[in-house]
Amino acid sequence: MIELIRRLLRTPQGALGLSIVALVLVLILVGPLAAPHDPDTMAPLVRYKGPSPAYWLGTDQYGRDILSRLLYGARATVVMAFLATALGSIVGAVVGTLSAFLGGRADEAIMRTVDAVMSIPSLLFALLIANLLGKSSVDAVMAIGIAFAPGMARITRSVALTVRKQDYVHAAIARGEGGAYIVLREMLPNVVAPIIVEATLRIAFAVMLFATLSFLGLGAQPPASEWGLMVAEARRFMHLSPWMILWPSLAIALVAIGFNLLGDGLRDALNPRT
Amino acid sequence: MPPVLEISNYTLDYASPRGDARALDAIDLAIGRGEALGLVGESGSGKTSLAWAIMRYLPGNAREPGGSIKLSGEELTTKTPAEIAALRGRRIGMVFQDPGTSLNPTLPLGEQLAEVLVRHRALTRRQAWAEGEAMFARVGLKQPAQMMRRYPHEASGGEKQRVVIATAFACNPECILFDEPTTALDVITARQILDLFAELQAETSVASLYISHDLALVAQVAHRVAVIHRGRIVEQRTAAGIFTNPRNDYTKRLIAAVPDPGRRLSGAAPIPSGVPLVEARAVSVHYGRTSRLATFFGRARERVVGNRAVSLSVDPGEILGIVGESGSGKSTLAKALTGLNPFTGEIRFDGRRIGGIADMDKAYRRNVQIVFQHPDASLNPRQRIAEILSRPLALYGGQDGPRDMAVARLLEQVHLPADYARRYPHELSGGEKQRVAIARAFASKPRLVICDEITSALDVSVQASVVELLLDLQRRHGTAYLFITHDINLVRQIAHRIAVMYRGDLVELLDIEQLEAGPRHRYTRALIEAVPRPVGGTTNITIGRHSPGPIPGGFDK
Amino acid sequence: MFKLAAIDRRRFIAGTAALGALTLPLRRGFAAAPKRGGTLRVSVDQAVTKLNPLQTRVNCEYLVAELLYSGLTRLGINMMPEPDLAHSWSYSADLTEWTFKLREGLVFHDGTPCTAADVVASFEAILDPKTASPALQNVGPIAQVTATDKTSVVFKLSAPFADLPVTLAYTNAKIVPAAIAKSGLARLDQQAIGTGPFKLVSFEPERLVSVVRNEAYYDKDRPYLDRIDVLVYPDTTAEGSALISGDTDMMVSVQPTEYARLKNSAGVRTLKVPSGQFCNIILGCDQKPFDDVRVRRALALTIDRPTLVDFVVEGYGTPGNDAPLSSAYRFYADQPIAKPDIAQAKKLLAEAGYPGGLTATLIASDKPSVRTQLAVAVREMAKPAGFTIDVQTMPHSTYLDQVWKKGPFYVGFYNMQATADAIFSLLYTSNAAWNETHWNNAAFDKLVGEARTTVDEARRRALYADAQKLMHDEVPSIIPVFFDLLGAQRDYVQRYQLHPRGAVFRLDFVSLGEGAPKRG
Amino acid sequence: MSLSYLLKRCGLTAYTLIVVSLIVFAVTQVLPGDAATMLLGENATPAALAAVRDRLGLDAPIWVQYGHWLGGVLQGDFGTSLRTGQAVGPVMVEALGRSLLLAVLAIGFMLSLALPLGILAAVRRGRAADLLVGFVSYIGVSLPEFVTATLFGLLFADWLQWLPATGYVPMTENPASSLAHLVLPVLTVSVMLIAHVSRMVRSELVDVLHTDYIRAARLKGLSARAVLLKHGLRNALLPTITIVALDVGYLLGGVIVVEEIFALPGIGRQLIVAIEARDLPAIQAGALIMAATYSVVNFAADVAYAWLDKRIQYD
Repeated sequence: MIELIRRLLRTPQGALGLSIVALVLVLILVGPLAAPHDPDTMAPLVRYKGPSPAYWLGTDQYGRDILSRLLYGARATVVMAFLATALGSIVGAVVGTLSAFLGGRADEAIMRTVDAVMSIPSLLFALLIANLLGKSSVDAVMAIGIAFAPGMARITRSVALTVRKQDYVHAAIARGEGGAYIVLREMLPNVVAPIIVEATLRIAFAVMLFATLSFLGLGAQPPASEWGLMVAEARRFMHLSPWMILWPSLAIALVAIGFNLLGDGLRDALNPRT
Repeated sequence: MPPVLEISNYTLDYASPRGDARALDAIDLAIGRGEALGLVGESGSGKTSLAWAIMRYLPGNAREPGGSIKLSGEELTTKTPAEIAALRGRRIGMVFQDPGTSLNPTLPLGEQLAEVLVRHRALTRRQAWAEGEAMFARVGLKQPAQMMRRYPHEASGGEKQRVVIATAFACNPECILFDEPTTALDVITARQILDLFAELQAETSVASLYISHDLALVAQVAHRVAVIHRGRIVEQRTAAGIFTNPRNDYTKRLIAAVPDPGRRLSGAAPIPSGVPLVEARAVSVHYGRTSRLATFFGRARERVVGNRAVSLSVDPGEILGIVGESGSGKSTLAKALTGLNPFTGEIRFDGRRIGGIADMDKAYRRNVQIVFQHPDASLNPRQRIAEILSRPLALYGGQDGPRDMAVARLLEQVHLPADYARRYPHELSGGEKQRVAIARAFASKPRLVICDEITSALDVSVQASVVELLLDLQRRHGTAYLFITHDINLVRQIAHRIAVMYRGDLVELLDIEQLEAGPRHRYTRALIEAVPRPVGGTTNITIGRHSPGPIPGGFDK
Repeated sequence: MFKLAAIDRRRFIAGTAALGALTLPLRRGFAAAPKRGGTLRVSVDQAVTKLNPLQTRVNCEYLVAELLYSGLTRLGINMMPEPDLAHSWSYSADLTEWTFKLREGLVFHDGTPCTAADVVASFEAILDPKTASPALQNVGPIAQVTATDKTSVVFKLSAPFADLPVTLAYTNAKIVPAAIAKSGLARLDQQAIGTGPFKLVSFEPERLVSVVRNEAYYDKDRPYLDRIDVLVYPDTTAEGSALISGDTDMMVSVQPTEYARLKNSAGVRTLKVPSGQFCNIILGCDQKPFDDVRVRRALALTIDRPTLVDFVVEGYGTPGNDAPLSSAYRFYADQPIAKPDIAQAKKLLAEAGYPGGLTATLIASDKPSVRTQLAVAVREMAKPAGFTIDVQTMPHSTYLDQVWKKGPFYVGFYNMQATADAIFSLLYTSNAAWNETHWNNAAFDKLVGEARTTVDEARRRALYADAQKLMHDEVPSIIPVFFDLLGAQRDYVQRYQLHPRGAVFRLDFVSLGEGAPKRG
Repeated sequence: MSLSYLLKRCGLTAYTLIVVSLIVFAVTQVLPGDAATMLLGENATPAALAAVRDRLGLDAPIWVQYGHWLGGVLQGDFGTSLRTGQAVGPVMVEALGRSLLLAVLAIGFMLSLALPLGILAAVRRGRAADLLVGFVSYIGVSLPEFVTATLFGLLFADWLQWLPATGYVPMTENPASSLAHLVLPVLTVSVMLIAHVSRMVRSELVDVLHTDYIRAARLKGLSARAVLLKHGLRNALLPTITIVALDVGYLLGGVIVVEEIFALPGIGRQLIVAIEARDLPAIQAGALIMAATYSVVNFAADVAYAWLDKRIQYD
């Protein structure tokens, strides 16, 4: 772990990404404690305020403190995105490995189907599913997870296949190793790394997708302080207070950038040969 | 008259965070008109750096503390990039190691030659094209007109290298650098390219610097040979002299390492016990499955053949060499014997019949081990050496005392320090990795080890030591080897019998004595002749003399 | 037929063409004749999906229907009935039989004449449940419609009813050709064959509806405009920007959040009229916990209504006191607005058996957004009194399917109706068409029922006042705020007035003045 | 590239569409809320509901409905909208046209920026320009459209008042204003594409510039320009075709948001509206048409690639 972090810090992307993500994690953990106000308390007298000492990032249409809402919202946004990605990655990894393992016509069939599913734009897919499941964060998570699965499956499979062709796997087979050992000890460690990288990059995408769903009214619901929802609500008050829309937008962008950078950093860091 | 290429006291450093690393140290070289200078060195010796330095193609972190490189008296080191660009390809050309990668896959071969003529000799494209055809003809390409229009993937390796050479000679440069021009080619093709080189060298009287790791080869194509080691020219003398009386210790070691078929390394063949250890009976391997669609369209093409009914046997303690060009089915056979490829026919082990992968039980696996060509690929990059080595122990047992002791012993057996156990493969050198791979193979005390080109990725001296190790182990354990290689000289040094394969067929299987006596099969003969023997003077490529010309591709079996 | 009805009385309820024509210019206060010609670009914030006038459901659809079709009467800006296809009407003494006289020579857009037969067919279609026309519940207690001759239509009522001329002006009570009304109304989804002041040119639900002047319209001067383009802007900020940049000439409705910006924009005039449009929080009086009046009153007591007016509509509205009549209604009874009293609310809750407070899920459809805003605000206001309200929003369609008229606790949204009776008997009487609260209060029903058949102004006022008082005390639903209707227009647009009803637009009276852009 | 490759590829596309149709149909059929109720809304009377259900054949078993639907689709009949009673197919196709216009403009714009940027970054590898491009592209890929769209709208339409905030004017009506209305949507969807593609072009080109044949070209004394344009780009841009094709899928997703925000009546907006109103036929048609467009584009890209890239041999 320490080694990995050291490797990460070597590249600028890794260093920057790691620090941003670390910051976000801290916010998720201690955010609510650090929040200067209760995120739901309304204050009729201080609506649409810009940044001020009392309200660092200003207030929204109910006079709620935007900073506090952002801090609370970090969980609603990032954690959900993470869960969605995890779900998608796991499902995808299983399908992908299975496909690679079965090989032949089964592999063909699975992958063609995966391709087919992938020809539905992921946002549309997520929309349909979210709509089918209902309108809530959990449903959105499911939707994104399912929408991600095919892509992950494809990647896992291709990685698995390349690893499968490596001589050390041949060596293991020639040695008469059991399938379990080959998959778990020889292949998996080499398959996992690329998947982690991909997953990290997808978290960034998930944050955005999740926010987008909320924005379209299919994700988190008021009075939740999910960032995408905050942007969506703020749109109506754009002209009364641009701040309301600016901050959550920046927050989303920052997190996405963080995970994108981290992903690219990990790609280098996880390569054992460098 | 000044030498065409004159390098004097030239030094090159590469700047790195950990201070400058010296790549070339006070190099002095001179090549006269019509002269061929061979530059021999192992990987990392700096021979390629020197080539780049001459071509003025140095990375950003290159530093040149001093020295000069003169082309016909003109100082190159001080020229501007523009001047250099104008001079490359026109006055100084280069031929690269791998024609497969040094040609642009998306441009026609002719175009890649013509563009040079257009650039340097200000020809119109039509003129350039016509000229190009002439060049192609000159380098012995059949049907030059068609060849001009072909794309790299439509030409064979030899043809491609001829194109590259034609390009290098296109503007009759004063000097050409040949960077391992035959290393990527098959023995016979390589030989043809060498002949072509000699031919052109003689008639154009270009000054050529021939860079190679293969001392034997260089000694035969060059007038003079320079040996480079750790960035220094350690010895420079006539091609004849370098073998007969080397001065420098390194040179001596190098020469010692060069496989010399005249010098047997392995002991006499074991007395045939009657019962062969492993016997392959009409083993055939086919690749790929025909797609249903193809069948549907009625062209279920014949599937790619890896092996066609190969039958051979290995006696206990015997070293059976298998030689042949790439794609001749050597490795396929190895994979079949180790259950990595499904095969038809049957294998007999200790008289037991093995009809397919299913029959390869633990005992068989344990007794038949394989070592692969590339140690980087055959050692799992995410496992420590300890785990890699303890695996077979866990699988086959046979270890006395604690696991790490056994691992240490295995390492010691291949002359590696015990503390390597804690390392990861990428922390080891190529030779060390291969030793680990060998240790892994021997962990199960096998009776047959299949060595699939295990030395071809290694430097000469490393190769020698690995071979040494193998023979040592063989002596100790009486293990039999199936030694697959394309290096005829090497196999002639160690094998008791040699199987020659060609395009999936076993064309000849003969004792080493028979081979020395002169093989019967035409292909085997061509193979043997193609390889330069590492003996000063008695060269079978005489520079300037027209060689018999390319050998026809097909052989009667 | 009772012929010698006192003129003053008749004048009061019934209208005449003369009267209508006379009152019109006076009310508008424009001496100069309006300029004819020009194209008006009106923007609406929702897709115009329904063209069939009997089935239109939302304001922008009403707007289009009103351009293309006519009713027997239409609703004046003062909520009084005006003649439309009918130029005059009379009624029997017991208010159970009404006779409407059509104008001569009415023709549909396709050239066919419009006669009493068409009127009868249209109303038969409206009264047929299969048609699923909102008018069914809103046109009044009509038992039978008959044509006595080509231009006279007789309505027989199941009960005495004083408001018929008003209810017949209901947005969905439009006259369509008898042939279509009988053969199948589906045709009207695609084309428009009415007698309205404009004819349909193009119909793109998500984008644009274009109409041009109907030269065969019964009124020779109206409409003043050659053409009207109704543009759909799903995004309200965008709609505002379009008006500011001059892409459009008029917004029939403006979000409170946009009003200030538009007010401060050059060339734009903002319009504002108090209305009876409101959001209410439906409390299912037939199930726990809201079957207990104390709980209902407790919740009502937590709500700071003036603040809510700010929160929900940026102050463009008036506090409500849980009765559906605002000052915009004729029979509005002024009562003191309840002050929030958390202590009292707690007390009531405890008495009702919820000393520890209670938890409930308040459902709000996502359209219009005020529903959610109200819900979220109420959630916070009710907290201190011990109400733990979990707000759940859902798509409007799901809401209609699963919650509306079923759920015990959700946010409703209703336009102003033409009459007090209309809103009461639409939502709150036991036999109300949309009896969501299931309050089913006999006393209330009696009051409303009596008022319906009463002609005497003062008496009616008294009855309705009691009804409102009753609702204020019993709180079948919380009506915390009435919205002002907001609109905006370029200043060259003339003779446009916001109609408090919200669903009436009267664009055929609108004309373009100096500085109007020339448009194809 | 052989005929059988083409046929194989066609087969795959067909299979894709079947699977998609199944998914879409399944997903929409289980949507909560009875279509008939959706259709009638507040004024649904039992009689009316029954009538509608009967008309829509909502009581038939699911697979019958699917077969019926698919049969219709194959004849180009996507059914009629529950909301407007109009035929869905034509509406969606027309909407698709608008979306494609948007998409084509976006891709054109994107390429005109992404290629130079990517090339610049690759050539100036590790220098300021490269870092700048890299940084910008990171921001680009990290901004959701709805954020970019909103900010652009705020900036260009409301504050600077250079461009119309939203809306759509057909080319036929008024080309100038039509384009003006398309600027912001195009900008918005392009942002992420530019970021993505320029990164791709960069890495591709960086790889190519490290190949032996580029070195060979340099050592043949070709001018830097010739090396880059003739030898470098040709090989670097080939893979970009596929990447762009894949981005079309992303693009189609992106237009959903962008069209919603800019009130552009393209297929994305149609879908949102349809989804909100549970307008099943519309949802099915929209989703299917979108997916179809995507797979067709990919099909085209693959064929183009196979045709352009001399190396690949397809069976």
